Amino acid sequence: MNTLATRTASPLAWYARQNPKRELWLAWGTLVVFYIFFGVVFFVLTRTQPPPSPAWDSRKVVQWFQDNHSGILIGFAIMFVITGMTTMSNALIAYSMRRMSVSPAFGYTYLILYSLSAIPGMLLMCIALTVGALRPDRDPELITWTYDFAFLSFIGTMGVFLIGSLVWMLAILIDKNRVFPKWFGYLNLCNALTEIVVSPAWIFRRGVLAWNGQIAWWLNMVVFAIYTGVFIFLLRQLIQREDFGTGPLPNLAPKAAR
Amino acid sequence: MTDHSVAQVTKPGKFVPGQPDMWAFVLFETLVFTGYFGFYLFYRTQSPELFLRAQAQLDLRIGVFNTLVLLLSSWSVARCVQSARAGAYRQAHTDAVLTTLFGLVFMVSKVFEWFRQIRIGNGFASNDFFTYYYFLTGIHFIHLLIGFIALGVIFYQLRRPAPRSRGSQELVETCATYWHTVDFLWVLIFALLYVVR
Amino acid sequence: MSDIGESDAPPPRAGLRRTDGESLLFWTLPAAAIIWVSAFLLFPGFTPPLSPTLSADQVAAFYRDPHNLPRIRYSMILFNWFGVCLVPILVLLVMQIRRMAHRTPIFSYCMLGCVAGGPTLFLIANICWLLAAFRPERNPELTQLYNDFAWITFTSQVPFLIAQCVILAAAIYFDNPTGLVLKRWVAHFNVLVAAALVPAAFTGLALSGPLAWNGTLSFWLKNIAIAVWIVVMGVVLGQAIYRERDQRALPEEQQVAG
Amino acid sequence: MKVDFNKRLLVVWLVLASVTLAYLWIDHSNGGAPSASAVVTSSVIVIALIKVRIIFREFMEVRQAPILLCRLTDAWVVLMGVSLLSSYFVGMALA
Repeated sequence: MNTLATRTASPLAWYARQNPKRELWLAWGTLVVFYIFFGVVFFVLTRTQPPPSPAWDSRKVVQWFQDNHSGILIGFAIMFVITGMTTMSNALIAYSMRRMSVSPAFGYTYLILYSLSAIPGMLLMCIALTVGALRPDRDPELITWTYDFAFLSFIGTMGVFLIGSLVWMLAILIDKNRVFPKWFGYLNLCNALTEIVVSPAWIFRRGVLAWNGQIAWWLNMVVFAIYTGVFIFLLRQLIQREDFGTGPLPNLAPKAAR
Repeated sequence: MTDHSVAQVTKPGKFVPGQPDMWAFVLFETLVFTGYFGFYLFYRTQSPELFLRAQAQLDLRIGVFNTLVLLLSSWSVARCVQSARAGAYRQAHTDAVLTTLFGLVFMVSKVFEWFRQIRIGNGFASNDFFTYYYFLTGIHFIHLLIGFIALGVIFYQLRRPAPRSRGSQELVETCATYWHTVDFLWVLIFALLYVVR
Repeated sequence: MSDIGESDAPPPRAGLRRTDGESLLFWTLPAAAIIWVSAFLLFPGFTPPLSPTLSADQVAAFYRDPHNLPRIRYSMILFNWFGVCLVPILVLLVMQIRRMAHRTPIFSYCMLGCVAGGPTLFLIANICWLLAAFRPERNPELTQLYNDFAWITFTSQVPFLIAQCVILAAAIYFDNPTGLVLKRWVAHFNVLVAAALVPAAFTGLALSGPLAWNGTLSFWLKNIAIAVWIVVMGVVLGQAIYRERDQRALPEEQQVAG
Repeated sequence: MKVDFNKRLLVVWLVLASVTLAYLWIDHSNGGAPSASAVVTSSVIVIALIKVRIIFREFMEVRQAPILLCRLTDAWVVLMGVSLLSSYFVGMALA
């Protein structure tokens, strides 16, 4: 009781000094920084995105590992350091669902699904390619094995993202607090559908549906990039509009007048 | 965005059917499908013989039948919207039942066609044409299944007690808009898979 | 979990949280620690750590050695049973974060997101070691591949460990300084531990030297840091749990008296 | 009142259905062994897009919608047409 009293008496001044949204801004900033790192590591440093071809023979695969040797090892090491940042973005998105008029079950479902997602969605690939690049003198057959393992686990892991998007969509569509616009709910559905379109990557080694195919990768990447850009922007707006109440979120001040 | 449409409805004549948000989905998803179609047409021209030979194994009559059925379902859901708007909820309910039935007929005949093709020996990975065939019809099929959920929402809204809100009618229109999207995407898929040479 | 996480609760969430059994969960830690240490010492690959420069045949010989084989199997089975024992402890930390003076549940969500990640990644390494030992007569190249997977995963997979230190530190920094749930030095200590874990992520870059998976930085610094973290955080957590219990007992006595 | 709107929708459906049946005719007139034909392909695509536009305007009630939605859907029909035809003809040129 003693400490309780001290904790409630003096801190009024302390609270007044703090930006009440600083935790949210920290999470949002971490989210942005993570996606920047993600883009740099996967697209520039390791050259794993856009992905190399699944149709290559083991000689070409070994050549690819040689060409990108240090890029892979350094790039993924960076990912191993920063992957924990995803928890911030998942927490922020789960928080957005707690702000809605829906059951907390939605937020927790999303949180658990996306906590799971980092391992099959990214880390398995990083581990497998690191192992593949570790010993260039390994049997080419085995290097090809790590190559398949890496890209298929990365691109072919869909369930967590599919169900995660659908959970978020459902929460947005039935929410009465206007946390997100409804069209973003439908955009979640578009993203979920692209997760389905990826699945033939497990079957085809060439063509548009292979893991580097124009439909299974390029088109889906465009959709995913739009989706990610949109939700980063909307989360920012959410934080700006946040009033820490339980009712509908107020509009942004200048746009409120209609 | 949602109250935006309500504001516009008050002006007689001009209104966005359903949530404008659904229209954003329709336009975006149409773009994605345009991408699928573009790749299909491009790769078709790269090996025209193969595509023509494989395409000859499709039965155009089934395709036409499917199209007519889905157009019928679109017609009945459009009637449903207009009836609901006019307050004729019993009529609207009948139309929604009709839509569901037509949707089911389409679904069954689609599955029947898939089974027929598989029996002939044309699987997903058999050749490029059938890859596109199963991919496009399959992804459309998933849209159709989601469409049944949309129809469920329509039924739910039509069953609500008498003084129905504007929001209720808006949801009916939103779901109908989705259903029409399933329809017009099929119109394109049908033309591209069955008739294009 | 339902009501204490409400974002709308007044800032210092001193609470009506049920704490029964938290001390029981807490006392699983020393038991688990003893099992971990014994399993660690039992595994012949840790004392001393297996060198990454061994050839495939040497690695295969390590697993085929009749002295090593049972020790590998039994130690890894022990880890397979008890490797996840850190989960309740981390969840207790989540509970402490919930007590802090935050406006949002972001930090506790982040911590929850980390909880399963670390043990799951460790289990992947664990499975690879057990697989390598399952058929030691396998082609040495394959045994080496399993061995590489196990060691790379074990050594480089620090993302959630780093994240949980950084999140805990941030949560303490964002707490009300006049009534800290956990002391300020705990935050500094966690930042230090996080920094000590970073070099291990880069283990893929070198097969020998301090970065190699048997090197000073990647093996000794990392594992000592983890061990120190567990001991120190164990003490800190125990104190926090018992302090909270005492505070709680006080008002109840007053109520009875009144 | 009921008759009024239903008749229009029915006419629209009849138009769409007969255009669909026209495909059968196109298919037959092509006759014999199927062969690649740019004329058939482009006319099929154009007909399909006309059908899509009819669905937009009549079934989806864009006819009564604000001008912005009319323009948008029309733009989309044109966009689809341009993308489909250009991927077809670019493919032909490259083949």
